[in-house]
Amino acid sequence: MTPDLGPAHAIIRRGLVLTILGILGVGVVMVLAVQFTPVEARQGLAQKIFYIHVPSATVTLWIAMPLTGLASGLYLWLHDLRFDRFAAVSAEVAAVFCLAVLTTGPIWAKPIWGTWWTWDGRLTLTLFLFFLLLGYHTLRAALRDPVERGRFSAVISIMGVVLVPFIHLSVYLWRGLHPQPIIMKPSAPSLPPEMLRTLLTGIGVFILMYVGMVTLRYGIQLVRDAQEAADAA
Amino acid sequence: MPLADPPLVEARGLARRYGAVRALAGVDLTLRRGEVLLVLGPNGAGKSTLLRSLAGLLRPTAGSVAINGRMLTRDDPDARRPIGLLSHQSLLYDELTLLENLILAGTLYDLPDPPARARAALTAQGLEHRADDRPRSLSRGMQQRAAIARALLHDPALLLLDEPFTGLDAVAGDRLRELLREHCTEGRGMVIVTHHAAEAWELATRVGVLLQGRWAFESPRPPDMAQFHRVYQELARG
Amino acid sequence: MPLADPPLVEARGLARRYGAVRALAGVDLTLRRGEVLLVLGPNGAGKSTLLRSLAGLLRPTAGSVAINGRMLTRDDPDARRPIGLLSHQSLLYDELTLLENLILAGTLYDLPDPPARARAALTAQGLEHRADDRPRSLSRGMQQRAAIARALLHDPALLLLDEPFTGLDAVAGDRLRELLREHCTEGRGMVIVTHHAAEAWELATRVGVLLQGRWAFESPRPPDMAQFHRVYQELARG
Amino acid sequence: MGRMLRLVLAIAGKDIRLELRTRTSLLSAAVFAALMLIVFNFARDPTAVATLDLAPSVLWVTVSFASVVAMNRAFTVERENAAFDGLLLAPVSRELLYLGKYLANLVFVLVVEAIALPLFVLFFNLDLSKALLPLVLTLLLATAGFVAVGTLFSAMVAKTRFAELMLPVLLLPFMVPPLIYAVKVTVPLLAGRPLSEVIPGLNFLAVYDVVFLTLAILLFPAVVDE
Amino acid sequence: MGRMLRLVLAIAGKDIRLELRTRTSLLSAAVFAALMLIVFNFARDPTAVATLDLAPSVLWVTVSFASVVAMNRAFTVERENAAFDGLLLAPVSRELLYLGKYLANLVFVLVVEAIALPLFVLFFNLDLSKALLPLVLTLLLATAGFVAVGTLFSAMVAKTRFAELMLPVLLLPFMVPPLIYAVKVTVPLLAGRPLSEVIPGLNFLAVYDVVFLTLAILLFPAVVDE
Ligand code: HEM
Ligand SMILES: Nc1ncnc2c1ncn2[C@@H]1O[C@H](COP(=O)(O)OP(=O)(O)OP(=O)(O)O)[C@@H](O)[C@H]1O
Ligand SMILES: Nc1ncnc2c1ncn2[C@@H]1O[C@H](COP(=O)(O)OP(=O)(O)OP(=O)(O)O)[C@@H](O)[C@H]1O
Ligand SMILES: [Mg+2]
Ligand SMILES: [Mg+2]
Repeated sequence: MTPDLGPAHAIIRRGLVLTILGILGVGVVMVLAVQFTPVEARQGLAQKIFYIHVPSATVTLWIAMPLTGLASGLYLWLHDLRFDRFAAVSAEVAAVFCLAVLTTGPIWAKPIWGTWWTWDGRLTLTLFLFFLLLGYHTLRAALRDPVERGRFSAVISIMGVVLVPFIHLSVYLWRGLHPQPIIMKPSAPSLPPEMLRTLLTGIGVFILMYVGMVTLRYGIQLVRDAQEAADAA
Repeated sequence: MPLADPPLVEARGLARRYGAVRALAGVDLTLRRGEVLLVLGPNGAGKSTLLRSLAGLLRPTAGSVAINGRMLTRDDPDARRPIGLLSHQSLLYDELTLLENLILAGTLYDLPDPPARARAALTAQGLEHRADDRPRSLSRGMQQRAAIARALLHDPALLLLDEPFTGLDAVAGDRLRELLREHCTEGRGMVIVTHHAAEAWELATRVGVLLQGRWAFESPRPPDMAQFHRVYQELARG
Repeated sequence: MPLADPPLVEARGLARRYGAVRALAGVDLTLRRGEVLLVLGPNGAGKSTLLRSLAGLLRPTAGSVAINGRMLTRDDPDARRPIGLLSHQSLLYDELTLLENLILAGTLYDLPDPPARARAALTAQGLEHRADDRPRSLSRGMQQRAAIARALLHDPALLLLDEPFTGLDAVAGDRLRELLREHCTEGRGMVIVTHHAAEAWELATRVGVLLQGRWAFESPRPPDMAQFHRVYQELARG
Repeated sequence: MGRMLRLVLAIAGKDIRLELRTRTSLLSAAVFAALMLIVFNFARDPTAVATLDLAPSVLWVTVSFASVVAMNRAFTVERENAAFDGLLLAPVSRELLYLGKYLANLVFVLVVEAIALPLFVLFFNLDLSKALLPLVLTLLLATAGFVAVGTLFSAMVAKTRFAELMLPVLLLPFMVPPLIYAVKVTVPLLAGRPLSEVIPGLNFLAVYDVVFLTLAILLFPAVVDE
Repeated sequence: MGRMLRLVLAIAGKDIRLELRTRTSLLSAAVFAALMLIVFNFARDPTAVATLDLAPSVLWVTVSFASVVAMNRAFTVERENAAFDGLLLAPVSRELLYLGKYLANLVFVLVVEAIALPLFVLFFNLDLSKALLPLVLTLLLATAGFVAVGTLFSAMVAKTRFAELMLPVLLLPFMVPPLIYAVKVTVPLLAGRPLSEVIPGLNFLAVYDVVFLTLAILLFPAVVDE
């Protein structure tokens, strides 16, 4: 019997729309950043990448990772494969965004620090968070048994979430080159209003993109799982 | 069923998939004290998978197992206590001597005076003179006997045996049958997986045939083994 | 003996000690083409040790082995070519698929078109649908069949089988018996170690009983198995 | 309570005995330490590099190597004859099981450190008169942390071969923070700076240990329950 | 001849495929290299230690680690299901068997080096414009040497567990000479000194390789034949 994939396809469509909106949004942010935001005094145009770098980083650390961890925890608790599926796709998107951070970062670093990369605490940890996410997916690909796959990847992603605070605090802990928090900090954001506005728009757009991509992948995964179940039966 | 006396094993709708392979596809099993179930089935039928699920070593994809009415799914150490499993592997550490292996097991099961119990178990298997050897340095049949000693050490109320007679010589085989007959008193139960019904026919009170992860036959022990064997051949070839 | 036709196996005074344990204590064996020797003996009698010595895997502490009149003691690759061994372990790499394992074996034996041979061997064991699985993920009986496929791959003139029927279900057992009957033509010879004489009685031309590393009985196959079995029981119980 | 302790010790003791039997990991760790020292000794141009600038790095590289080896060891010994199933079958709660394995790994790595430390003192002729205790404390705290995570992940190895593939990659991110701190603490210590400088570092390590040990204990059942 | 080559490649290919399946050793070697770099980075006080003074040591420590891992791997994969018996049974002369295993190990270690080298160039931002070829040559020669010895010894591991105990210790004395020379060659190379300075070192390495490879091939049968 072939299961009814109607709802799955609906989800895919919804996800697609949101993702496209998100991508358009990124364009808008760039325009905002270049046209309607004052050029930062010391860094000049190089600082414009800020409006991509920070949102992608913030969404990775404070939205994608926590949700992945939450879903994983729920899976371990309730053994419901839907949570596992969500965790998996969310982790995928997290990996993508983390990659965005790891590319925009160096692009920014080159003009400012004169080098693409240093083994600064935050940089190192972010890189390894990315590795961890890669490992997470390699493991999922390697394990054919759904139960086991769910358990192991849940454990890994939960451990990964615990890295987030370390990454955030790394700038205080190791005082490397990387600048300190602007928004995610106790005191009020230290940023001129226009810049803040553009930054917040950027963060909003990336959240939208996260929701879109997760929905999309979740729908696709639904279809795949349904097919796999069909073959097995 | 009255909670006063829950069955020894209560398994409902056990299913287990390995990727595309369905090792178990919905198996129910109720085993009461004093019962001995003999399980036959072709290679790959799911016999070992069934035993491992009953022992709580495998979390089934679907279904549940209760031992003495206690679920195995959550981590409940005492629910595992009555279980004794003899699997395809010996569960022995190759770098520890037989005695050390059994003493460790005894300690894990909180037995009084593990060394004494360990020696007794080895003697019962005619391995007392090999107590200080490593499993690796034993002949295959001796390894099987060591594994049996470990499985029986805490004399478990529920004994799960996966092809217990493999590698045993005639003498050891008879000795094991004897041991199992004594072991299987009122309060205890057994599941024996084998390819040769004759090996344990006398012990059995029930007989089941597993085919592609399902019961193809499950009943009290038929009077005539030869006839049952024909039936089984039918099923297996069918 | 005329050099024209040296016996398939010519072993003289084989002895092997492991520390204090004397696994083999002076065993002579001459096996001619077309002969099938059935070897019985209690656990630890030295059966596996004997087979491993005949295969040249174990250097005996004393004695010599010649296959087709060529000594195994020195490193003579071609002297090993006619040997096929099925040991207690499967000799398969757990990280390679069955097919890859057999193809490797085929290459090592310089077989023409290893992939084809490999697939044929798997089919002969009813494992064609598992060709791309790892040994680890097979049931025990299937692993045994894979090991058999590997041992028979280069259809060896001298086949050494250590408890070949362990773990096989009824169907696979019959299939193996059939296969061995075909295999054992004029030019070939076999040594089969088992604990159940019945499993291979029809195949045997000779029967031997090993006790504490010595022949306790060695003769052409007696007419009556039941009677031989009584004799064996006598010997084993000693 | 007494029972719990007995079980933990039984499990740990078994591991330690296994290691003493084969000694593989201990030796390879020791040999590796020796190799390091030799290489650095011949590569170092004494005029250019003061030993004191190398000591901390060399020490911590050895330690992290020892730990990785220990992790690999921890559950591969459980795989032969499926011995690990034996532990899982026993009426022992997963937490105690974890603690047993953890204890064994910890002891192992600490032993390696106990062997390595004197070597380094001699080789770099360091003066540890007042730095010794804090240094030992640092070793303890740092090791406790990543051994906790390592024990958790390496348990996957015992269950599926595939996980073995990932172990080092998975472990790395969690070794970095304590390692960085350990080094940052060791440097001033060996330079004979006042203890007050290293207190924050030690605090961080302690917090890290508590966080990840608790987390590992909580997640362990999910790893081993097939 | 063609046959011999085919057999050697079959054996080596099998090992390489196994390694690609699990990737354990490659990864742990790579991870270890990363760990080293991080530790040294955080421990190094840039004013005190010039990266150039560290590069050779770090490079060779990584290489020797990778080799030790490779050796351990080489024959432990042969132990499960007694697969090594399968090789010994086959009509393949021990020499070819050795060469097969040797080739596999060599490839493995060289791959690790191929991964590590660029990392080091970036990390220490070295200028290898003219030193590159001689450096690669050095790596080749040094590796060829101790892999030859290591393959021989690690074969014992496959047969008797006890040998595993001794492996690292046995290996050490044989790894030291090539390692020392390799380092002594690398230092001037990276310092951009004229090649003439390093020729003698390279010669030594070449001689060492020839001697020990021949020796290993001759002794291998004695090791594997029980
Ligand atoms: C080279 C690779 C880089 C990586 C991997 C990286 C990584 C990160 C991460 C993970 C965050 C999020 C921190 C948090 O939300 O707690 C972040 C934020 C930030 N990054 Fe980077 N970064 C890199 C380079 C740079 C460079 C070159 C600059 C500018 C000089 C920069 C400026 C910032 C700023 C201003 C923030 C926002 C701080 C906050 O609000 O928390 N980053 N970066
Ligand atoms: N770890 C595993 N990974 C993948 N597949 C597995 C695994 N274990 C078992 N299987 C598959 O599950 C099926 C049932 O295996 P199981 O061992 O239960 O059979 P069995 O009845 O015990 O056979 P045998 O009589 O040969 O022991 C087989 O097809 C086997 O290939
Ligand atoms: N590697 C070894 N190290 C030490 N002792 C060994 C080793 N292999 C075998 N032995 C000993 O040699 C004796 C003979 O062993 P062998 O395996 O030949 O017996 P067997 O006849 O095959 O027994 P079984 O029927 O149980 O297979 C046994 O006492 C065994 O303990
Ligand atoms: Mg089975
Ligand atoms: Mg045997």
